[in-house]
Amino acid sequence: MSEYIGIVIFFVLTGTVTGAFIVLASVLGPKKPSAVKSEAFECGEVPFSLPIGHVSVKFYLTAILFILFDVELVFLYPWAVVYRGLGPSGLVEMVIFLGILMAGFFYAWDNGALEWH
Amino acid sequence: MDLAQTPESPPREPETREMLLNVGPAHPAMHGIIRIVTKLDGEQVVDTEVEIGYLHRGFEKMAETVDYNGVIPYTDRLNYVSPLINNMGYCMAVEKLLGISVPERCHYIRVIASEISRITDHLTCVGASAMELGAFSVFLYMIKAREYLWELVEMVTGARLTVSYCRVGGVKADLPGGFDERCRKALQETRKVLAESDALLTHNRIFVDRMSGTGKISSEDAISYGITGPFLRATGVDYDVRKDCPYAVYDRLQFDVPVGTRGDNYDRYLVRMEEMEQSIRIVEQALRDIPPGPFLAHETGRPIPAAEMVDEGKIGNITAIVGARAVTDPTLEGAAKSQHPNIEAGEKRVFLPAKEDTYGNIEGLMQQFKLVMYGHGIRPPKGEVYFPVEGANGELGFYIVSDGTSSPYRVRVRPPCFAIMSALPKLLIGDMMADVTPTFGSVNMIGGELDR
Amino acid sequence: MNDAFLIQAVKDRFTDGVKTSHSYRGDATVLLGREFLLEVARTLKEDPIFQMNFLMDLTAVDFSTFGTKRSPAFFVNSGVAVSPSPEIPDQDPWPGPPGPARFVVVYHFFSLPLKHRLRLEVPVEEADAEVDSLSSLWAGADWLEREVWDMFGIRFRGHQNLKRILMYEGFVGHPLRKDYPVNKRQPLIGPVN
Amino acid sequence: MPGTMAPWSGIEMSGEAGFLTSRLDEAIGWARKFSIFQYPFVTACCGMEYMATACSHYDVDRFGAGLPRFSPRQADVLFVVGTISHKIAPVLKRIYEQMAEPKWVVSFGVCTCTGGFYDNYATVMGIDTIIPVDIYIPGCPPRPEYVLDGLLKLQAKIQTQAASGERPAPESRPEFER
Repeated sequence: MSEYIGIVIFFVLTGTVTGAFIVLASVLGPKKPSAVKSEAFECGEVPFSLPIGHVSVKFYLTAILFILFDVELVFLYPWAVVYRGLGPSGLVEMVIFLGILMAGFFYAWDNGALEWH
Repeated sequence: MDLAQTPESPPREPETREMLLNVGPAHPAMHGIIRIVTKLDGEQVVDTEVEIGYLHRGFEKMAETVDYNGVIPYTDRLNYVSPLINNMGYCMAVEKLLGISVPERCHYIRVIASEISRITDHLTCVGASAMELGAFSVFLYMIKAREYLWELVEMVTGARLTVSYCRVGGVKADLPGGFDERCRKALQETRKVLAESDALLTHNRIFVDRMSGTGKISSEDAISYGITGPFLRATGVDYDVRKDCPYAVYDRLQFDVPVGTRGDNYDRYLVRMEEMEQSIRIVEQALRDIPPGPFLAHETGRPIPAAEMVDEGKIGNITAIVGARAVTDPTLEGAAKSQHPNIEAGEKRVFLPAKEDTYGNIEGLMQQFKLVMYGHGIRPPKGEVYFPVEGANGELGFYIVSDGTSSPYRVRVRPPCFAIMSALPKLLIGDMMADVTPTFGSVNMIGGELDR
Repeated sequence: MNDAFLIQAVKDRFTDGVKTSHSYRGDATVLLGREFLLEVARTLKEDPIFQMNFLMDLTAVDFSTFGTKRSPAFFVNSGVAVSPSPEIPDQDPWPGPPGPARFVVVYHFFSLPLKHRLRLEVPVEEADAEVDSLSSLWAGADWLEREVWDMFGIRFRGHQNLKRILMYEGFVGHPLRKDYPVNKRQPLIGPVN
Repeated sequence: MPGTMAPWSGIEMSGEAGFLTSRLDEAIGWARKFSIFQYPFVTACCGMEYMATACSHYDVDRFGAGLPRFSPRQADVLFVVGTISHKIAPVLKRIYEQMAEPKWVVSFGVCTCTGGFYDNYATVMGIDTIIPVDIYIPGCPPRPEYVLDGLLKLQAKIQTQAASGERPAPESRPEFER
């Protein structure tokens, strides 16, 4: 239990500091809500239309690719921590793991998923 | 519901609506108040409509209410980043209307002032568009360089930005003492800053990727839109008013005109950086060839302070002031009679006399009265004239119609960045939303000159 | 090609179209009838003699109060009339404002290959202030014509979207006309001060 | 009253200043004063002088106001820089209304204070006809030193203001009473 004390203190500290800022800001800051103030800021003009409804599929594609490869990187961190203990077999497994994912990346790249047009 | 059995209607095309977006007057990433209504398909700009006029201050209407020298403060708020070029353009147009020409040294002073002003314009333009692409440090360096040049301009004209230094028929005052070596030192510093910025930007992966290939325009389109200046030269056409219709002493100075090839943002950036180098070269040549400054004319009569002479004259004590020569406070503007032969066109009905004459003798006083009183002033003959000058964004033309009275009848400014802005839809369509910022940065739109 | 040849070349082509011409202070100027404008502009652009590939500037001048404005040279309180200093004499005087028409639309052309400039002046009556649009020949004319419409109220036939460019939509009147007072304000918001 | 200096003198006022400012108000005023996020609403030539003030030579960052925020949501002070024409006036008013409380307005340059020498059909003669203004910086354009002086006066005004944002009544000036 004792080795987790560091993380607990860290979370407690961040929680109190951010909480303090939010509370102080909402308590001390004067509030004068108005109709215009709640509208979207579009360079000082009345916005034509709020972007509800369908959004171009290209955004979705890019977002999914990002999540995919971001999660892949997350697996590297724990591996890097215990890397010494795993010996050569750990390295081979990780290379295979990365190889499979890189194949997917090259397939996407080759298909032009990263290009915008 | 059985998923395998799809409804008979064909699979619906994923219907995406274009989004109308205001890249509006107060846009976080653009220095300049115009409103671009863009129709976006995702990130792609499909169609744009540009709306200007947010800084229309009625220059041409105000120019009709003041006299000829009164228009000069309005002209240096046209392209307020290079004010001296507007001053010179307007004054040369009126001088062409009057048919007078200024002495040699005054031409050199005007060339030096215009080129220093052109460097400050390019510094501000490249610095601000680099800042909008994230290169904040280049902006700080370039504004630091601009401060050196503004100190120089302040030393000559007295103001940093709204200088009103030129007069019809000459300039307000001669170059101050010690201007040469301070000017060389300032240009040396500017060269250092240009080298630094060049190292920071020219081969910077991000900067090159965002600038090259965006905002392209072909030279035929550019000519058809009437675009001139660095914008046109970046497309490969080497039209420069200083070379093709030389004025002042530009034909005696050696400088070359940088020309790009592809006509995109990166070429415009390179053309502007090279033009700054050429302007420094011009200023150094002009400093070398400028004719000598004020000479001490041989003055007769014992000097007495002008105020004392006036008082004596008022009480009729003529014997005290006969054969005397009025001397005025040297800090009085227009004093130093020795400067005048160099900076004025010698036409009595156009240029104010030296203060020693104004307070010293009746001819000077009458000349001052005839020029300063309301309704008198400079009265050029009836006529119309067009005089083009190479502004920082292109050909800056002044078309003046005079009806013989002391205030101009019509002053029309041909704004160089007006033509570039009319081509903006052609530059933006097809690019991505993120390319609007570098394209608009390299257009170098100046509100005062665009909307007048 | 200097001004005299330029004017002569234009005259040969359009003998009836050209009313008068002069080269005051070296600016070659041709006064043209309204109906010949599009034709002359097209030849100026395409004809190898002129090759005017730049439409540099397009503006208008309101000559309604030309020469009538008496500059006040007397002093109101003392009533002493001091005649203003005489005009600076002029060797080759200007042949006067173009025609009795109130407006004149002024075009400035420039040829890059041949390095010469020409100014076309087209007088336009106030009753039907309308001229052919050159936006089909030069793309730059589009915005320049919108500004002349905004400031002077001269319409351009054949222009795609002729609407105000400098002033806002709700503005009534054309500010650069001589009869529009300088500080007659029509604010969108805020008091009329 | 002892110890009270005019708010625009730039010298902090002590606690018992004639209107109720508690220790907390003073502390908040002090905190707000040195962390001004400014929204530069730049239109015309004063913008060049604003650039010079914000950059390294005359560095406005020494007074804590160095961070321009180009969105009204994150800004405290609206710097109106340059001529305001009738066409842009509604945009300025809308941006002012969209700014979060507590907010201040600085009118930078004579065109915003009174309209300058553009007294014609196109210019708003002074932006205080459309939005309330706290500090007027005259000059065409004002030299960077004037701008910094204006900023100091604004900081003095922020210091003496209560945390809730409402301002002390303007002190009476009998000589200006009509």
